Amino acid sequence: MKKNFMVLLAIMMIVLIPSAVFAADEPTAASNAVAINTVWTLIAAFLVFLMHAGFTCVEAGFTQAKNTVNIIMKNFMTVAIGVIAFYFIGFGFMFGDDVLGIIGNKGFALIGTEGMDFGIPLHAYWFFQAVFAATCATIVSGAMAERTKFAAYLLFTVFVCSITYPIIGHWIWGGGWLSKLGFIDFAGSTAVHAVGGFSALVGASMVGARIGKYSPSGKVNAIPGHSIPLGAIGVLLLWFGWFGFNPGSTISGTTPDIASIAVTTLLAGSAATISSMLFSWIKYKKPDISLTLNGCLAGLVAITAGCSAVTPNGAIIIGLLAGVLMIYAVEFFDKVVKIDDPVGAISVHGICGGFGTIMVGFFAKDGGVFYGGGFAKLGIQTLGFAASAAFAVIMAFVIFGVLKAAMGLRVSDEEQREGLDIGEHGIQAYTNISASENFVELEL
Amino acid sequence: MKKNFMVLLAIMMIVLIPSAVFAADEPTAASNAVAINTVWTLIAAFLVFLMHAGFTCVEAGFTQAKNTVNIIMKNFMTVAIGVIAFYFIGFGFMFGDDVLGIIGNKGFALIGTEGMDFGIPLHAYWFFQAVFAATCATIVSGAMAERTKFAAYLLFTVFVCSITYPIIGHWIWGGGWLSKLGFIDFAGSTAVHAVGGFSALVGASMVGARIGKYSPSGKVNAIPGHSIPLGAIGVLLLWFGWFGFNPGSTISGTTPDIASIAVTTLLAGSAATISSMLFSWIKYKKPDISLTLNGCLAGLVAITAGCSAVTPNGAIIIGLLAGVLMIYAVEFFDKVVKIDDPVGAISVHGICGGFGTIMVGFFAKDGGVFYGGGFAKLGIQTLGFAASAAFAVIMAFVIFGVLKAAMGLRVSDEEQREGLDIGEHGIQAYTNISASENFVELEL
Amino acid sequence: MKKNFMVLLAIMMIVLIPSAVFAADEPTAASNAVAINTVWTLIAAFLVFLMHAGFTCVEAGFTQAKNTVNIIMKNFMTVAIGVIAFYFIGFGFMFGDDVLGIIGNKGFALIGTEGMDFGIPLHAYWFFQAVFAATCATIVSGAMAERTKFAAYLLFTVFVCSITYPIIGHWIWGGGWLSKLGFIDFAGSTAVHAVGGFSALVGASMVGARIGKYSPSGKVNAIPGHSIPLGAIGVLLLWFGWFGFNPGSTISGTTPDIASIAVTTLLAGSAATISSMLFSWIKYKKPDISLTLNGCLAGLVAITAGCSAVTPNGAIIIGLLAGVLMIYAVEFFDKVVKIDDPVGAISVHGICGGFGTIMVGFFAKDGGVFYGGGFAKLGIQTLGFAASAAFAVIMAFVIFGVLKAAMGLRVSDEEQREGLDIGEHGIQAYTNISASENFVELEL
Amino acid sequence: MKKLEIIIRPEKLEEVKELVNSKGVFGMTVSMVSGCGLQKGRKEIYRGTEININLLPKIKVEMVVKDGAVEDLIEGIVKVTKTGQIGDGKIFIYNVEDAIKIRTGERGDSAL
Amino acid sequence: MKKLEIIIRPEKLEEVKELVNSKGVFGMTVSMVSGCGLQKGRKEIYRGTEININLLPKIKVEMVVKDGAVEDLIEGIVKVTKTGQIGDGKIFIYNVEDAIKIRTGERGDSAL
Amino acid sequence: MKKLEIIIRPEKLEEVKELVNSKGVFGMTVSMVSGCGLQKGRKEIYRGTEININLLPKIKVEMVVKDGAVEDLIEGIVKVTKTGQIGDGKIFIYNVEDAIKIRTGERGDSAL
Ligand SMILES: Nc1ncnc2c1ncn2[C@@H]1O[C@H](COP(=O)(O)OP(=O)(O)O)[C@@H](O)[C@H]1O
Ligand SMILES: Nc1ncnc2c1ncn2[C@@H]1O[C@H](COP(=O)(O)OP(=O)(O)O)[C@@H](O)[C@H]1O
Ligand SMILES: Nc1ncnc2c1ncn2[C@@H]1O[C@H](COP(=O)(O)OP(=O)(O)O)[C@@H](O)[C@H]1O
Repeated sequence: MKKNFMVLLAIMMIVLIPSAVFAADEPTAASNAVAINTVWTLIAAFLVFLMHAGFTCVEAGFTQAKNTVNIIMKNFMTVAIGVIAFYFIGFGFMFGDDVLGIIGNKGFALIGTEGMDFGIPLHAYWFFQAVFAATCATIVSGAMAERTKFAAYLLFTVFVCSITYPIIGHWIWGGGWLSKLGFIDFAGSTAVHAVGGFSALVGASMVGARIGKYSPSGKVNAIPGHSIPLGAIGVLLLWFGWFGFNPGSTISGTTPDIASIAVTTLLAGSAATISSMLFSWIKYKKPDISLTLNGCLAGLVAITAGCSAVTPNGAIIIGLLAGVLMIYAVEFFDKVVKIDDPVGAISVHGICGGFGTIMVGFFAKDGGVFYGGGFAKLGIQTLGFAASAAFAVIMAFVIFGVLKAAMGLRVSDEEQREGLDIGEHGIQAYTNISASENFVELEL
Repeated sequence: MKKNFMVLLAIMMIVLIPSAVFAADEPTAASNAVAINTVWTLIAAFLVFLMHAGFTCVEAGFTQAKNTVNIIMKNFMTVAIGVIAFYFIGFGFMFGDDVLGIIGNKGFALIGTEGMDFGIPLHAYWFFQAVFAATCATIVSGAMAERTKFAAYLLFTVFVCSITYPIIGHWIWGGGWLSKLGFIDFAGSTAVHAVGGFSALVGASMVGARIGKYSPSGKVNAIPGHSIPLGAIGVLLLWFGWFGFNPGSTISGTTPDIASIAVTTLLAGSAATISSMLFSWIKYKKPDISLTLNGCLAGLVAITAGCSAVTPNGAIIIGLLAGVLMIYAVEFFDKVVKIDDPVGAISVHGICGGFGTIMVGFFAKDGGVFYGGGFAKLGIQTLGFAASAAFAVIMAFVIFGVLKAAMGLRVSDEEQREGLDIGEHGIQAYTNISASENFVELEL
Repeated sequence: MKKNFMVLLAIMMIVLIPSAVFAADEPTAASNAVAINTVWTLIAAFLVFLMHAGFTCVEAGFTQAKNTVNIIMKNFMTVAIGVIAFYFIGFGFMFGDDVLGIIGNKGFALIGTEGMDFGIPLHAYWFFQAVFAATCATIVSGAMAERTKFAAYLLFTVFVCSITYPIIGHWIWGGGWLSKLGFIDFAGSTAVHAVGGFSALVGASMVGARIGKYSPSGKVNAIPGHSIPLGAIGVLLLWFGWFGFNPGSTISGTTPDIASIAVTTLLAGSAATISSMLFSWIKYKKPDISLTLNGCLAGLVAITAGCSAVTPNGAIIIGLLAGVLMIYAVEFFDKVVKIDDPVGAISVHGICGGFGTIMVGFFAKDGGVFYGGGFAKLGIQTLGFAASAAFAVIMAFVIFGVLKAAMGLRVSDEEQREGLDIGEHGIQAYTNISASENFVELEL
Repeated sequence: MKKLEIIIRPEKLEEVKELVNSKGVFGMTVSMVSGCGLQKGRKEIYRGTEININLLPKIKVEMVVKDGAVEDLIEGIVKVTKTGQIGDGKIFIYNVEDAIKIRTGERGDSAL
Repeated sequence: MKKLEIIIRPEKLEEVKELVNSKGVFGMTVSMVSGCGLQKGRKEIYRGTEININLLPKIKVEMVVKDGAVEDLIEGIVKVTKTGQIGDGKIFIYNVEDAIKIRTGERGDSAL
Repeated sequence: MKKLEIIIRPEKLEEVKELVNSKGVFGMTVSMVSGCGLQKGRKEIYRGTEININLLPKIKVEMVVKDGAVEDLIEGIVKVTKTGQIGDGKIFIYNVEDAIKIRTGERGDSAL
């Protein structure tokens, strides 16, 4: 990502040559450097792509068996739709020439991209950005799981990947007003996670809670996910993918930053895993696996903004705090505001995304409060997060509002009880018996 | 892959130095370029390796629980046997010195490889080719699932990886007659997928349909797979692996082609996912997850031949068409010719592999019909596909014919009803209860 | 890994420049070489990280459903705890300046690392080592599965990743006495696998067998794992990760060794898969999937020591032997010494780790018995393995002994019968029904 | 002693449990079953081919109670499980000759 | 009213369903069970150790029918489920004291 | 003929099987059920929210035997399945009007 001008300048200083000079004839040190950066960026992007498998597993594992086909379809279609929407529309808004600090204006369907220079071949840069874009939308699917109409969700995805995410992305990484202010969101605690999480907040509250989540008496009920192994595989795949998400956001393999970013990412995830496990153990008497898995993600989300700006020790502290904060956030949404979020997406991505962004103001080696940098950076970080979250909320409100009016967001109660797999897709996720000449299908 | 002479020449022009010059002393730009190419090729090969996990999940998910151990064993053994067969025999036939345009003659067990130059260390090249080879055989296991003898399948795998695939591979990538004609099959829509798919066609028809698939009255019955989540994880792993399969087939990380190939691969997969979902929605009233997952693979198979030759828009169109074509093909084989293919391998790999190969004749930026290149390329593409498919069909016919005569291809009806897991491996895939001092095994 | 001085010297000769010279200004051939090595090492480390997903799946799949949450938590926490323990303590012991050939003395929490030079940025080197460290501890969790207290296991992990593994690692790779002797353990058949496996041996015997494993009459009972697909996915992920584990241990992408190591790793795994399948087929009448999957791992463990020192043919032979040896070892521990090891970790990692280490003495192209090198190397290999295993056994004995006295290692019989998921974590891995307004939880 | 065998919609189980508790009946045994009756299932399409799903998921609740408790329970259960749509289920009543409480060896009504 | 409790091989369920439909009986409840009898299961080997699997998967079909329908049904069921190999299964017949159709509250024969 | 319906703890199944074999009874049908009784389940916490798990896993064993075999079996079963803790389970006894062995068509006692 272009991140901000400074990073961009740095990259350009390193590269010093137009990316077109890609080993046309004999390899040179310069062409090799471009090749290294390209290879690195692509491989990182492949890992980010695999995060979609991670999201799919997490969301399927943490919801009920009767809605598994539906949640898988949502995640799977998000990749496909997100990429195509970003190709035709999103990329241009995000990385086209800046208009008033707010939006980009070219590069739609990769047309008119001559003169765009990202230090690596345009297609490599585009590829990385495209797989990134879809992760933002997919966050929403988890929070709205088990009761949202499939068609409504798909349309929402089109808008997020075409408009919401690209505009905020432009502000932060595309040369827009936040990047000019020096806002630091290295790999997207705000741009991806908080935007996804706050969109999810709006979506989950507009679609309403699942039947049975809140008893008429106000009692809060738990609705356990159907497969912890699926959820755990998902978290491990996400963590793996995060090593593409964060270190890959350098768009450069020739900077030693890739190593220190990998280290902060690993440490923050580990620290958050430990703190959420211990905290759930103390608070609920037993170490809770579902909160521990969420805790890991919380730490990863939180370090994403500052992964290149903080020290390893800073990463550990941010991780430790995020793991605990997430548990409070889950309780808060579940029991106080009563917004039903089956997988904890709002807390993990929205709250910890914001938290991580603001923590950069404290922990940035360069300019953070704890390093004697005063409060300027902290202010900018807070502003950047607040503005992005607000915009995401407004956009989600408008998009879901229109969809609700036009087609409704919520499936019928009967469909919800029977499961969205039957209702929306006419098939179940698991088939237990099937034997004999005349095929037997038992609905057990 | 060597692909064809032109690509080979291009690589050699870039490298310009024997691969032995691999940073013996101080690194030079030339030695670094070789290192970059090697690193890229190996990592791509690792991703291709992971496709075997993808195939395993897809085929297990889309078949019945009682045959899960068997299908996993088939996929798993295919890797092991495929690699060893390719080591001792296949590689030599594929990449040894050309004999009459038809077959290679050396490099068996990596002996006599002095003088072979692939621009990167021989072992890196070999490794990439070896993991590729096994993917071809594994396609067959899906189409013949749930009724084929384990031993017969294993022997077939030995032959495919030693003979069928290497010979066709020689024609296309090893300097054989098709590569001399200028046939374009960049990463193997024909060499891997169509060869696998058409072998599967022969295998599935020779082994006969599963009991219960076709009622005596001619009614076609559906036999749903036992786990959609497993199938979906498999498709996502395959897509991930495809980013090694296609961009890695450059055998070079110093060419900007790796980026554009990644882009066409991503776009074609996405477009096909969307078109198959929409088409199944229209045709069957609900978006069908199993066809959508297959649709994604159909798009990926189709773009594999032309991934480096077409534009992003071309990739989208090829993907859109492949997604729809695959659904018609599945219906055709299922209901018209009545060849029982539990996972849709024939349609996805065979039909869409051929389709993608031929589409290069239309969409190749350089020489395609739609780019004013006339029909020459189209003719060569069609010929190349037809010849390869025909050879695969003949070979499969001979190998399966001999195996059928010698040992039989099909398990007994009783074993099929009970499940191949018990019959062939004496164990079930899932065990539900197990408790108590005296171990309890309930067969539920 | 530094491996031994010779490798270190070689790397330094190649690099010839302090790693700080990382493209500060314009890229040079030297800075590009460092970048290539860094990119390679990081990506390899990411693959090693994914092995934790592999271990999780294997161990969960091969144990009972009622203990699935527990085994997942153990594996997952091992990553987090292992990384943090290695950060604060382990790395310093392993790679700090050598003290008497036995232990390192600095680098704790990455403090005092100026002057340490590993040819690539310190953080990249550290990251690779940290994800490695956790794999050693995770081996133990499998062997002690289904009856060990969660808290006791976690504490053990802290010690292994802080003390046992780093000290042995120092001997072998950190400049300690074994590395001075010329002991070859390229990627850790001994340092990681045998250490893990022999610690597991002690742990499994101290915690005792699972209820029902051995009848009072002495009969040995089988307790099948609950999900073969999970186990198989795990093995494929592990194999994939091994391509980071072995070739990545070069810490260099500019050496052609990465290719030949990938080849030996692939061939040994394949050969062992085949030999264990065939041997189980002969011995037990049917090809056993669980032994075949273990067989693959056995071959990979065995080649890990010599992956860079043996020929492809040597790798095949080592793999073939390991696949068979493992089956005998499993029977030996299961039926003769009666140590209950649910996943076969002792045989796979302990026995085949030792076997592979010693085989280097026979098969090393340079100095092996079969290459006319006499018995010196063989002696050193045997000594190195024996000393490391002995130290691991002693440490495990002490640590588990203290833990047993202080808090007990084993859960109550009642908890074991009901399952550790309920007992330790208060939740089950799979939830089948959940429907209706008033949430329904059926314990089926 | 009588056994009530109650076939209900899965989502009604919780209400039955509450009702039964409120009536002072403590023991019951629950299982997952599939059933068909007037409710004839539905058609699904898998990869373009129709499947008739004619067995739908139901819950079977078995409860052995004293003779005198039967009528009151039936009334209560019908009340909470009735939706008026086909597929609501059935209650079947059987005679139980004897019951043994394994823990104590008690028999007859006192075993319940 | 009588209850037929029919234990069959899993692969025979579809045929039983068809038969029963053709006889004008509409309601039935099906569950997955495991059974043993003369059919003694099989030995398996897991990692070199023998396991006796002596419970094999069966399907239990429960059908409450009018007294008059019993004999005809039994005859039909035996015909479609018999293979002559051990493991074919059993039919047990119980008396049902009453039946209630939850949807309507009807009782007795008219509840079926 | 009588049917014994035996609800036990899952871990006791193996012992029941052995006992029953030793008594010369060969046929039985086993299913997984959930039950509650005096044993009231437990509380779990999922993501900070309490869940009442009040149905615990049990095994149901059904055995149709000759009238004369009943008492002896009951005694044996109680002996092997009793732990004295609540949750041990129950045995219910029903009358069976007839039995048919599908394989042979035999009826009555000789069908068992
Ligand atoms: N005669 C019967 N014998 C056994 N079970 C029956 C019988 N009739 C109905 N059932 C069970 O009751 C359930 C509901 O019956 P159904 O006829 O669909 O609804 P309703 O009783 O409301 O008309 C069925 O799914 C089946 O499990
Ligand atoms: N006495 C019995 N009580 C309950 N179930 C029985 C009894 N005898 C047999 N069964 C059930 O019938 C099934 C078939 O019985 P089996 O004796 O194996 O075959 P067959 O009746 O053909 O000789 C068993 O698996 C079991 O589920
Ligand atoms: N009245 C009953 N009707 C049906 N099943 C019952 C009844 N009472 C108990 N059960 C079954 O027996 C099991 C054990 O009963 P419980 O009361 O918990 O233990 P105990 O009988 O040892 O006091 C229950 O879980 C339930 O499945």
